Amino acid sequence: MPAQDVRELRIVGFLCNWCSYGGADTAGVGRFTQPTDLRIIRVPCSGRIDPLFIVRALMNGADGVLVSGCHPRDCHYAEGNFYARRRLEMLKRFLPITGIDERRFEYTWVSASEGQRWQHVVTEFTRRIHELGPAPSFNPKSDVDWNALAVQASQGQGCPCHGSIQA
Amino acid sequence: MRIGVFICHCGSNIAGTVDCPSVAATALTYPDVVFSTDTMYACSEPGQDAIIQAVKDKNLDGVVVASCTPRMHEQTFRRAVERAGLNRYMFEMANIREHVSWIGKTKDLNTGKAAELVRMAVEKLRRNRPLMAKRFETTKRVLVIGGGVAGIQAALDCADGGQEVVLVEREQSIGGKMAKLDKTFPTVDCSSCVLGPKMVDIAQHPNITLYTCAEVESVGGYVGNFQVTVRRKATHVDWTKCTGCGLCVEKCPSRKHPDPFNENLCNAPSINIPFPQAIPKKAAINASSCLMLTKGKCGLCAKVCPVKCIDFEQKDELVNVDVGAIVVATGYDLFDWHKYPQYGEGRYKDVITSLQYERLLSASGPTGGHIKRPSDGKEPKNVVFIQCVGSRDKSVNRPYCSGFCCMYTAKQAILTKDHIPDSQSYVFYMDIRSPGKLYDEFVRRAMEEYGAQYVRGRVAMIYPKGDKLVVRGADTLAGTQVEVPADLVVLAVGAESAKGAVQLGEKLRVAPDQYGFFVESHPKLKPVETNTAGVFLAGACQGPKDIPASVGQGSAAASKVLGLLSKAMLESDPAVSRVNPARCVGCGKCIQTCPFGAIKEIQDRFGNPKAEVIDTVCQGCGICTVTCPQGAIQLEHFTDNQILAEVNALCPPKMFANFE
Amino acid sequence: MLKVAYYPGCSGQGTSLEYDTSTRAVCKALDVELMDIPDWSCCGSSPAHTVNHVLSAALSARNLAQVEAMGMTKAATPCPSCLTNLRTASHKMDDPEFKDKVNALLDVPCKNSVDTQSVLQVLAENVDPELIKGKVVKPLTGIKIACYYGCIMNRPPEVMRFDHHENPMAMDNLMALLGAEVVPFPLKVECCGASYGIPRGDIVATLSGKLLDASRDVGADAIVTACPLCQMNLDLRQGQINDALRENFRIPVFYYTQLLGYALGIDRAELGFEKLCVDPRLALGRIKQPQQAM
Amino acid sequence: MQIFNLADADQGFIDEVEARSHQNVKNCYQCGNCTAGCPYTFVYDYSVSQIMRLVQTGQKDAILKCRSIWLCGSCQSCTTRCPNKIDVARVMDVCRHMAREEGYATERSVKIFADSFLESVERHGRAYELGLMASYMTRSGRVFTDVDLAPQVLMRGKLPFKPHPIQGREQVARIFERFRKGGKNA
Repeated sequence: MPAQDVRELRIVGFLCNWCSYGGADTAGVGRFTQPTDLRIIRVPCSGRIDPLFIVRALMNGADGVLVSGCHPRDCHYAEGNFYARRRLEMLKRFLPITGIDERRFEYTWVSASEGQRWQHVVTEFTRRIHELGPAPSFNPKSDVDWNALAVQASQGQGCPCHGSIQA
Repeated sequence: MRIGVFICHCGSNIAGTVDCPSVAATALTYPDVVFSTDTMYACSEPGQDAIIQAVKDKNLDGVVVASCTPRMHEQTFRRAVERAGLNRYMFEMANIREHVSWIGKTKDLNTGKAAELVRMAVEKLRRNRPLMAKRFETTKRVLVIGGGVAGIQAALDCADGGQEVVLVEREQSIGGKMAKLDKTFPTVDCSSCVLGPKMVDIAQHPNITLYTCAEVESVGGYVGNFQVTVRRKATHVDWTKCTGCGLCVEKCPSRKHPDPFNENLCNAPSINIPFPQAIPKKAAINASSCLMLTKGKCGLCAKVCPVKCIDFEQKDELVNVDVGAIVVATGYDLFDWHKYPQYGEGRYKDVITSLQYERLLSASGPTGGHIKRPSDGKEPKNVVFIQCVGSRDKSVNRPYCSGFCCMYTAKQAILTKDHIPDSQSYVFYMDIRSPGKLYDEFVRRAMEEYGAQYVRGRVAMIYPKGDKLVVRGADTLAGTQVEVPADLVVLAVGAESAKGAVQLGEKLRVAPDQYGFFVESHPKLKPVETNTAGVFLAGACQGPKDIPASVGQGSAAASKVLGLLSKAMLESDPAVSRVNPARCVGCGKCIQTCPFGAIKEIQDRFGNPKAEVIDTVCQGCGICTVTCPQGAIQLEHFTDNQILAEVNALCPPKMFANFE
Repeated sequence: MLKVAYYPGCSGQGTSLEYDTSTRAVCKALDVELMDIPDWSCCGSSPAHTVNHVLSAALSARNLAQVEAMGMTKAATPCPSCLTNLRTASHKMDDPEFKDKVNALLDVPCKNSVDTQSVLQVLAENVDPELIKGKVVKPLTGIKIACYYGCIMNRPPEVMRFDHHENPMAMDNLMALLGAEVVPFPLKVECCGASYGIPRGDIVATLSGKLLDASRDVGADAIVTACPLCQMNLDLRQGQINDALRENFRIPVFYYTQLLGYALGIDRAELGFEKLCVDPRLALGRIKQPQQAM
Repeated sequence: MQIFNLADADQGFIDEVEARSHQNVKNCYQCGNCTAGCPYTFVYDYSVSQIMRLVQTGQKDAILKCRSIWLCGSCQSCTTRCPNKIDVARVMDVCRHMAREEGYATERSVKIFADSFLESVERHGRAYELGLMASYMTRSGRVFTDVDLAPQVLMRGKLPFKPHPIQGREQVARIFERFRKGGKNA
């Protein structure tokens, strides 16, 4: 795995406690070797993940953000991951507008028993981030087309965090 | 704040690939950390004592332990800090075993990662605040849903433990699938002789109220305080008067609808008592076939009834019950084998299910215990059993093993030989799954003593030839195709979730898995709990199970109920959402999104709408926190500030990007 | 009037000439216009797909491209073997990579826009049964028929998308509509031995022998089929089967279009009963003469 | 009986069969349903489920040499009934393709029949049944094949004496030509 040989990059993970965090534990118990770049933040449910957290991490210089929750229909809280999916899908479309390469953000579903799948997800995502290289330093003045943002806003697409969840 | 950090070696599990002392040294440079050390086994008694001692000696008000996953020992350490006099929420854990030492090979990188995880934990802990659990009273009554053997066991154990029990059963009698069986494996003892006395106990127990022909209509409330509405369906017989004498059953002239208790092998009268040992032994009218109710003429039963209990005007009745805990024991249904068109889709009368075969074997069944095949009533000589019909088959969306079919098939092969000594049984199987006490010996007996011919392979098709059914299968051990001219084919149909399970799950807020079986709280350590506090599972509603396992789970669920209700007061988890009324604008979005109905609308003293969290119902998912456009509702212990502090610990904010 | 591009198949020019002529005749009678695909070529049949899937698909795709050139999107063939090849080619060409490989072999690329159906499916799904019933002049009352579909007209269901893969009923329903007594035939979709008649006659003798045996068991006066290969194996080779199995089968094997044409009163010359090897007269004689109209 | 060394499993072979058939042979759990339904089992040397097993264990030689892959009639019984939704008939086909490519022809008459058929199609654009028979008899040396049927067939005008060459037969011939140039990657 090349990630071991080169400088570590900053990858932040947001994992739901019940499935994906457990899946990462299962991967550990199975000794499924993974690149070390990822740091995991535990949240109760993927529905707890505010897109703001992800944007904040990326703006603060994270090279990649990985979100993982329970498989659809398998949520510990019945439907949290459905909310998550809608929010994160929206965020994915929103990121390019802010000048952030949307490939630096990914979300996936991993259950508590899928240790091997977790290993695969981490390895692949880390490989992707290393291919993209370190994130360019975030400079709102140059990187963002503020006009495009303004147009976007005037068309009423709204905030990525909250626009998507109106039932 | 004064924080102490403990880096666990976990023997060599962590220390093998993480430089623990170095992590401890780095931790000392983090803000508010006044004490940091490494320890061999933090979870051991001396390890915990050391933490307690350090809290006292160093006057700590927060503790970070870097060790294994919090899913393993978070509770352990929370209790330890509580013993040290701190609030249990003034504790954070960094997972440097499963997420670091076990998955990374390079010690330098692992050590750096471990230090950063500790830093995240410290930053989060700096924003923690003590949380207090709320205490509340409970209703000392249990609802058991489902009167099969698992529900019967749970009800009896709860009742014996001194709790009031309400047992709700959809069918006319309790007993479930077990009541339909002839004999049980591996002892070949009579099913109704074993179950019968327990059913009578249910009827006679002073603590048990039994509602049959009844279903749960709605469930509200929360652990300790559920409000349940039960719909008692109209039976058109006043059960307070009915003596179960059976006169009406004898006289009923309408006998054209199939008898569900006998698996539709024969017809039943429109007013019926399903079987002699039925509990309660009361008659009920089938409204869809009763001549009086469908055509308005007959009424013979009402004329002959000696106690005048027939009531054609009877309507459904709703009963409200308050309970403190609920046991779900709704069992399973048989797979619909018509999904296998190669088995004839019902065109061949002598292809029957295993449960129909039980009725043919049973002395109380339609043939009086003589095996007669449905087409012509002849006694079969060649009986073919086909296993895994609707089990372990992705193409019909049933990839799981139903678990008990191997065993009941062996039993049926043995009973076939007992009933018809010159018969020959053939069992088509894929693998024999018999991991139970005396189970494999039993299967061997079917082969060795009773001469059942076991053939390893599936059956591709059944087709009629003369008055026989030719079963064409594979014998993969011989490596070829085989054919058996059979007189009777018995399909060992698998188990699937009970009809209506998903809808019931919605009412109870218990999630079904993708096959409709209810999901337990933890597959190993919480097998009868659900993720809804106060709701427990017993029997095959959680997954296919045989009788011993169902009974075991019934007792296990009962013990959980008794444990729960033995407490005078219950405590709620304080890590729930909390509304800041000053920021709440009363938009109600949180109320809409909450999957648990844990948020209600109230009015403040100026009459403005506000949201309020019902602590005992909130499960702490935090969906509302993200939903709130005002940031007014925050999930305690996982607030925006706490999570952002972790993000900032990993990705330090730059000057221009400071949005706070 | 329904128009479909028509692919007769090679055997329709030779061993199953009567299937082709009777198909054309009944379609005409039932207002289904069969537009011959100009200059159609062999679909590859079973030998092609046993050699290579791309080659096989290309041989079929040439014909699909010809249909596209006609400006049509729906084609029909009487022959299940051709049907399988044409449909499988379409199915596999849903994968763009595979489609590119196929088109690399062709002069005129195939867009894969044609849905090919059996003539049976066209009749079963597009012609009102009442219309057929109304046109029956000689009901098949009195004859007992076993409908044999062959192995590939309905299988695998994901590709063929017609009727039922274990118990197809389209022909049963049609024959019942014509007044015949349809006996339940348990081996409707069992294989007859396919194209092994020539290289391995023993296989056909065994497999087709089972079918003849089963049809005798259920008391059929005749077998009705929709497949030239099945018909040839059961009819032309019935003598060989009798020799190999020491049997004495004399079961006529009709194409369903022949009996349909018979019931519709179509000129016998177009139905080609004389081309059948097992004499069908006894079986046809069981059909009761219709009562004269009032 | 042949003894297999499982350690000699030819992974390349397994991979190739999987890639060319688009099937995951590891999904097979050896229930035998394919064998149970297969009408051709009585002439096979390995049953279908055994073929699947041999593919799983990478026994390339045993498969490419075997008789069964040539005798499969592609009747789709196995594919239709497989509980794991494996297109077994396609796996059989692919094994036969590979056997052909490596020069095996264990069931020679079947191979010759297919070759004769395709030759006829290549030459005339359509299958010319009488010519095909003649070609088959010459190539296989089985000159008496089906002669007993000749009177019936000829009397009933079932076999035209002349082929029906089509105008586009060059187009068809070019399909074969390009196929040969592209080799098995076509």
